[in-house]
Amino acid sequence: MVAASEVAAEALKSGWFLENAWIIPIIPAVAFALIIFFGKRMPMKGSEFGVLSMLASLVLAAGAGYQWIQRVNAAGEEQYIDPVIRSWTWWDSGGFSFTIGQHIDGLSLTVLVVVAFISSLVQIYSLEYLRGDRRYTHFFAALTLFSAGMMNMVIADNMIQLILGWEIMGLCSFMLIGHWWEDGANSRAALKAFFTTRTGDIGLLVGTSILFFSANSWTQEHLGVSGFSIRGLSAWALSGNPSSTAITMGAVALFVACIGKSGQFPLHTWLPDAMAGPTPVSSLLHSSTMVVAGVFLVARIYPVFFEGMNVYGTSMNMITLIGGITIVIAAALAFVQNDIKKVLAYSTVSQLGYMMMGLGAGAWLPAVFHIFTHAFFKACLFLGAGSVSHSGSHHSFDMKKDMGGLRKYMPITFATWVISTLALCGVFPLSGFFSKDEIIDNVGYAGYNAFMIVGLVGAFMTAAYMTRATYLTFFGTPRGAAAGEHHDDGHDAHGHDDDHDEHGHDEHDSHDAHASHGPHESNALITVPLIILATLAIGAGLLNAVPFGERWENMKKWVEPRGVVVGDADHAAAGHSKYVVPVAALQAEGHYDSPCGKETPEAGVCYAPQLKHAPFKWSKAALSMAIVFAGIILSWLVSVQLYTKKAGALVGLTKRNKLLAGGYAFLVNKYYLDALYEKVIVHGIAHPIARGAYWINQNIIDGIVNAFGIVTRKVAGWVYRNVDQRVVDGAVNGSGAVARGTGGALRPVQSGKVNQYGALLFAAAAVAGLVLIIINT
Amino acid sequence: MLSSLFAATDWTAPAIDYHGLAPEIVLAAGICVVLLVDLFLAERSKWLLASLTGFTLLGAFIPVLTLALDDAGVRSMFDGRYVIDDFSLIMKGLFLLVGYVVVLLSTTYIEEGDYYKGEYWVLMLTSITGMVMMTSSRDLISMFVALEFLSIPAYMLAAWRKRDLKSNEAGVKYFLLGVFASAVMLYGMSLLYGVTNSTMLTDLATEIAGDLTAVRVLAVVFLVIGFAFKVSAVPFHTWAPDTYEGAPTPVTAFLSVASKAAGFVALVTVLYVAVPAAADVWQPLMWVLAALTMTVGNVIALRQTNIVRMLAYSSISQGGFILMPLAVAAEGDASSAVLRSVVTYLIVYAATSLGMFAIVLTVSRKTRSGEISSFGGLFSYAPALAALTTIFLGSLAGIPPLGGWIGKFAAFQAVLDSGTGWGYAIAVIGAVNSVIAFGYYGNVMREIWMRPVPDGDTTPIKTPAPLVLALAITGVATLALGVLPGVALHFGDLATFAGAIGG
Amino acid sequence: MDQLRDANWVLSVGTFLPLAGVLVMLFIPKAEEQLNKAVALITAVATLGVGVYTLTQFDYDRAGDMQFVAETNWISVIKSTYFIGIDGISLPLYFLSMVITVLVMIYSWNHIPSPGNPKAFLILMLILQTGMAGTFIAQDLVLFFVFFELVLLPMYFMIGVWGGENRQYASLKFFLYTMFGSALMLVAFLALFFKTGAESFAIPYLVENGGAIAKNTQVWIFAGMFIGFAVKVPMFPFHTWLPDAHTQAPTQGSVILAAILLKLGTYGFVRIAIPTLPDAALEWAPWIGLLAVIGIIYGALGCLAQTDMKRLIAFSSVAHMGFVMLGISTLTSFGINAAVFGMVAHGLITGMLFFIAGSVKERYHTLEIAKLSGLLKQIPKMGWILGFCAMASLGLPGLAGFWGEFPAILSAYNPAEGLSEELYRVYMVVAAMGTVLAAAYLLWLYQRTAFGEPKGDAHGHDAHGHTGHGDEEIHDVTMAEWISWTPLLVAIVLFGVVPNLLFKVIDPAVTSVLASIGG
Amino acid sequence: MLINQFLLLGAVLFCIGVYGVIARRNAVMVLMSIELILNSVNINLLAFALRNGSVDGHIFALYIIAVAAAEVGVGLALVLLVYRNRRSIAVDELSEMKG
Repeated sequence: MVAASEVAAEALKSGWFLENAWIIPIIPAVAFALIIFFGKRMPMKGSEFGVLSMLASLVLAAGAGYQWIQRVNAAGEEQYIDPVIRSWTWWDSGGFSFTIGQHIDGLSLTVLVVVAFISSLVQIYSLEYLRGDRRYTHFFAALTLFSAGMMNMVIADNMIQLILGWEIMGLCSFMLIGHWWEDGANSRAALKAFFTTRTGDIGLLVGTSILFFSANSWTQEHLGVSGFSIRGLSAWALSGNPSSTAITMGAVALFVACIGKSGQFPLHTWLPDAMAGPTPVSSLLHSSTMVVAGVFLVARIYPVFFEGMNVYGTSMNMITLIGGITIVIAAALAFVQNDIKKVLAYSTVSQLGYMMMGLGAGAWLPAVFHIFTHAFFKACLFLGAGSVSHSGSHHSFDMKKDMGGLRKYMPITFATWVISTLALCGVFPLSGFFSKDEIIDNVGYAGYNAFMIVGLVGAFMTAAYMTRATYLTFFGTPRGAAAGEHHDDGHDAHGHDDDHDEHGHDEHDSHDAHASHGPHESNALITVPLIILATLAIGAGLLNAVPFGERWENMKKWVEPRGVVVGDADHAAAGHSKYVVPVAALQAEGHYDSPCGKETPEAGVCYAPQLKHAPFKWSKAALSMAIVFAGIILSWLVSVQLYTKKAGALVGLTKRNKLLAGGYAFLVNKYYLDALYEKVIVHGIAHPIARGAYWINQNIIDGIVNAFGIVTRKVAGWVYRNVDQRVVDGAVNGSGAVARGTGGALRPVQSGKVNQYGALLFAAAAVAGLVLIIINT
Repeated sequence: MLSSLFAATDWTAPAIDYHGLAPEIVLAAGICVVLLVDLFLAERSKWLLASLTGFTLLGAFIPVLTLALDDAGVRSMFDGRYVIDDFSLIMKGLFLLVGYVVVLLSTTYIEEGDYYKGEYWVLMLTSITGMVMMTSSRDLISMFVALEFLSIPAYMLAAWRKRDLKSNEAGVKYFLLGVFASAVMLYGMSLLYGVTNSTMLTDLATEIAGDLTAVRVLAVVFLVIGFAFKVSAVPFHTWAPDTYEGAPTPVTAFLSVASKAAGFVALVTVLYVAVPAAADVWQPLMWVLAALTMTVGNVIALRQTNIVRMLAYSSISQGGFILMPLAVAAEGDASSAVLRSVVTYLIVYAATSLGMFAIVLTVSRKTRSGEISSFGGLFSYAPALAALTTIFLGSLAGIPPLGGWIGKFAAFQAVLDSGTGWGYAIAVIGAVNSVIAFGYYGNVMREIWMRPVPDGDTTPIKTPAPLVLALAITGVATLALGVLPGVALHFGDLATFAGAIGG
Repeated sequence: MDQLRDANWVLSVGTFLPLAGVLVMLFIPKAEEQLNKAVALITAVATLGVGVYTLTQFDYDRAGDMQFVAETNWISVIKSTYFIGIDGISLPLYFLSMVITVLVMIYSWNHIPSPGNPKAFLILMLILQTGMAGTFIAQDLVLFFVFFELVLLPMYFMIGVWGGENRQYASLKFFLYTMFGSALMLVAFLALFFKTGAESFAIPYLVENGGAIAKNTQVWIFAGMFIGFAVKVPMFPFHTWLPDAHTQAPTQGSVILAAILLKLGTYGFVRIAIPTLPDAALEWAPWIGLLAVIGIIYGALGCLAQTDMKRLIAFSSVAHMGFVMLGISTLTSFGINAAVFGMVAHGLITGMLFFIAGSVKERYHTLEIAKLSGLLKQIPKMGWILGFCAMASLGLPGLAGFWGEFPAILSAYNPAEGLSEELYRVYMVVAAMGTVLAAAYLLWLYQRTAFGEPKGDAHGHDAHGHTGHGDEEIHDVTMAEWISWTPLLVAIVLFGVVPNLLFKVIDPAVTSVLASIGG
Repeated sequence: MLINQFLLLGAVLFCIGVYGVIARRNAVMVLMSIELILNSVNINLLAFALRNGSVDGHIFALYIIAVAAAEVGVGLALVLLVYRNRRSIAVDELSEMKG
């Protein structure tokens, strides 16, 4: 395959960064080792290794990205852009050979850049946020290894390697979420996160096996690669060779893994608990890396899902369904959270729902693009929340107890937060708009109308709950720690807080200092990343600004694999991409037909299905904008009335002062409004639904997840006690007892009496004689 | 018919091969010498007798060697009634060596006892002489005589501690049952003589070959039972535990090894030379006896608390393993393998079992107790003895690479060689038994290694020289036979009967 | 299978060198503890040296063939010869046994369990080493049997004398179980011997002629071997000796037991049972597979039910060996490769876990999970090592455990010709669930022991039982522990990252082993 | 000639002897019962010898008689020993050891 890439290099522009992208995950891996072995002795306790490795891989990733763009621009308009694949034999067994290598294309580079970028920022941020933590070094080690795992998964050229990265991430998430494991709650959360994702991984193992054995012979024959190879699987899926059951089973199995990893319904319950980890961890895991792994997997071997789930074929499939449900459920849950991080967590889940729904509906590019944009503003939000708790609310995350009115104290945090929030809500022209709106748009365009509605509802709810969170945090009157009080119930409410103080910090007192002289802005190490991220949250969308016309759709050009027939098999096997089928020029609706996906190519192979693209219409955009703003405004008013307005205070005043009668009346009316808002809208509609959803979530779904564990343990106990110890082991010991018993039973024969001995002797002789006589004569 | 009597008047002396009879002659001479010397020996110098006996046995071993070395082939006397072939030579050698080891075991024991010393050695020698004769006897009469020759002194040895009730009891039981059994056997012999008109085994073989009438069957059964008693096969074993427990320990060793071996020699001789044609009669009998013997011996042994009694039962079940292959002795080409396995087993069993008795003697010198629990913590104060004990027990349990395993291996191999369903069945029974057996062997090991010393008395054991020598011989033999099983198997392979099936 | 006879002294020396050490030690008085230890250690290291030499001289291009073959008369009467050789399957296990012995020796330097007496302890260990190494190189059934049994007594005493409270029961159980199996195994061997014409006990010969035996006969013979090996593995339902033995055995005993002894069974399947009786293997495979997956789930459940750390690890062995047996039961070279890899990986990882368990016990005087907590705070290094091993054990990719586990599952997707694919796919799914349970019990263990606040009372309270330990402070990993652990840890990572190191050696051998059943 | 009568006599004697061994408590009586069996054997042998006209039977019988004498000697000695130690010769009291 090394040869392959060289041939490809003739056909397409390539470069050092592209050819050697495999180094990218190596760097953090090495850094991890360095931190483990030398970290403690380094001046910065090993964190420098982490940060530097992240920056280094960021540079490499950026370089590779740049060269990729060169490669694409140099190539023909509808030519298929070969990914830069290099692979080396890793191990071979029983006639199968397994490779390890790189599969670099637009998708992997996009995610790669994002991961490297976010990781770098998060690590820088952590320098301040975790300063003095007792396991500072371990933290950075885990963080670095985590990024290594993610990057390895992203560049993986085959499923095994992908699983490798996938599992390493799982492990690191365990270590990171449980970072403050002195508190049982945290370690339990870590356990739950790992265990839930691991449960999903059954699907990963099974699905990989199914696909491997179904595809291997075909891929070996046509492409000369194993049935694990991403490229091979993609081509095989679209070749019309696979049996529908096999590929469907495979796709479903793999998707189960994605559900677990990407916190989709019903396996999403681990994600909010995972907020027990330090905030940087939350922002890294839940903005750009771990949770998008599932989405990435679907996008990575999209043809398998495309065929297996029969995208475009029906009005609903498993992916869209799960995605859609997740959007609404999670959004509803976000309403009733008081922990700011949990709000963000649920919001993440809901956004992941968008991505999944998009993928399920064939909106591949918007989904991937949403990964891209979402990473920035969600990371920014998490870090913002962290900044608030770090400097504003004395390590509390409770919006109702310890926040409010913080905009005055921490303007930068506030500004970045608001920007990101708007981006998340999808307000034009912030980045969120270009991705999210596209998803909704394409979903509808592909004929999944029901899910488009879901998407819009989701947009509304998103806007609403984010506004609520924003209001509670930054507006209104300061409460609790935000007001400078240092009350303990504020801590007890937050498990890791205490341990954090006890074991975590050498600077324990300095934090008390924070609290004593009240909230203040965080220092540069925290704010700079915020600013950078906020900037990107504004601008990132322009990379694929569909509304501004064709030439703005760079992402589509660079990232989306082109669904064209490539070469014929043997050439393809040589990695030599030949542009065979003349593809009709783009129609207005951005959709030209090609054999890929719809029906199977006569000669040659496809690496990607031909996807539809919804033409942009301002009308639709306006509609969704309206919905979003409606959500924001409504939620704002409700929040004001709920959390700030103290109408009662004015009543007494008007009693004394007649001059203010009009105002009184107005206020009374307003008061009616309050009643209206509160009684009808809030308590009548929103809360019951939301609380109901939450109740179900906690008691049913989460209950099931936990109950499963408990039941298993119970069953285990029973089996062990009764089956193992009684039956199986009992049988063994029993046989021994029987032997002894017989011994005891036989001993009376040995009575010690000569006569009886003689009798026995002769009787035996006589019997033997008789029997034998009868037998023989 | 009187004429036939008178016809025997012109009598010519039969040619006697004195080289062939040398071992017996040496032994006889030794007996007389010991008797005479005993008369003139002062009480304090009786120890001479022990060494005298020992030298007699070794002396008798020399002609066995010379006979083995010169390749005159099979020597036969009295027109085939007394034969010296490989089988008999090997067994003679075994008996003499076993006798020597037993002498070693007895020396100190006898010295320290306050009973007659001279008689002990005489009886011992006499009994061994009987065994040595047994190996060559190929005639009902000579077999009977040899049997009594080896038994009657044994009765007296068993009761030798004459003021000890247990010893008396042991003697009486052994005597009464022994005589009873041989009487039954004699009845069988008489019937055999009746139907075949000869007492020569080879003649019997040819005569019996015909159809099996009831009387012939009965005759064969009784005949076999007489020897089954000697090898203490269940259900003719009842005397063994009591006698073994009651008799002086060296005597027990002697009985459980030498006289048992003699019983097997007789049994094998009869089955192979005299009544091979009646295989349909004795194969099933052997099968049942073997199965019963292994199993019953094992399960009862599990319950024993007295080490000697435990060993008695264990030796019973070991006898079962020796019987096992005889159950298929006449199946096709198995007979040679069977004979080989029997001889092999007897050799390794002799070495191991004697060693175990030597251990018991040594330890009981300190503990003055026959309880298994008295072995507690042996490892902590006498590691060497503990290690040896472990070796012997392991060998009895048949764990490679200790001697015992090759015996069991050969037995299994012989049984499976027949390839019959019966063969497989008994093999599985044997396999299971070999596991059960470890139940009590392991129990002793546990006492030795893992239990505390009962009375906390950890003074080291003083082992007298003869016992040390005995332990050394048996220990080395056990290990060597295990690591180089070829040796034992080779002897087993040599041991073939002149003119018998598979011979 | 043609054979390379050059340098045929290597294996014999490597196998019997320990006995030379034993001889020397016999003449060293018991009191000279240091001297005894030194001699034992030197012997072990020398043996390892021979092992390394073997590694260097091994012709890896012909890993499928028997190498260093030596053959001389042994028991000519029963046509059994002293016939030894080594190929790609034996080599890793053979070498592993040597490594483990050395490491255990080092560990024993200052960890002789009560009631002390290092002389006897180490002598037993050396004898054990001979038995283990011999089993892996024996090419003659009788020889194999002898070595196979040779390990019994030393282990019996190791458990029984130096073990925990309930040691006597455990040791006897271990012994009787194994002996029962091997007795039937012996019968099966002999039957095989005669059914192939009573010509030779040499495995290659039997492999050639075993296939000719009538199928029903094969099935019965296989049954005998199956019991013999399955007890050793141990497979459900023959496993109940294992938890007791492991729990009661001293650390060194557990390590050797887990790392090597269990492998004797699986090795027997691969080396003897399957190639000599191909038809029977096909008949039995589904049942073996069934028992294997039952074992996987069952062992995992057993783990979840445990309150004792060591016992939990012991039960995990049942589950892991289930994966190995599943791989074997597919009868494909792919599956058996996975199985052999799994043997090695399990040896390294579980051995390591037992080391840790032993050291924890030594520090806290208890292995009650409920009483342990916050290891990471009191002894962070050991805590992290425990975490590392737990991760490796639950089959984390990039660590050795994964390559035994995942390929085994994979191979179950399409078993050899003549085996029901549907059935095996069910097995595959069940086994995959097993991996989750594995994660469950191991992380649960880790969370409860390593995380949280240390429970001072557990240690203090328990210390009253052990007077003199009461006021000692808990120290982290010691030098001896580092020395004896590092190689294992390195190997776990190494084989995890570069699995081909092993697969390259194993693969050809497995292929040639399966030649007889055309697998 | 009428060999069957001899054989019958032998068989009867044999049975009586066996009965005696099993039933009698007195050691001496047991001993005598055994002698009966031996004598039944002798009768058999002589009868057969006469029928077959061979001399082996007679010789065998002579040997048996001689050995029997020896046995009786030993037997009585043992009985005497027991009597001296426990003032009784009831064999069923000899059950120190059992099980």
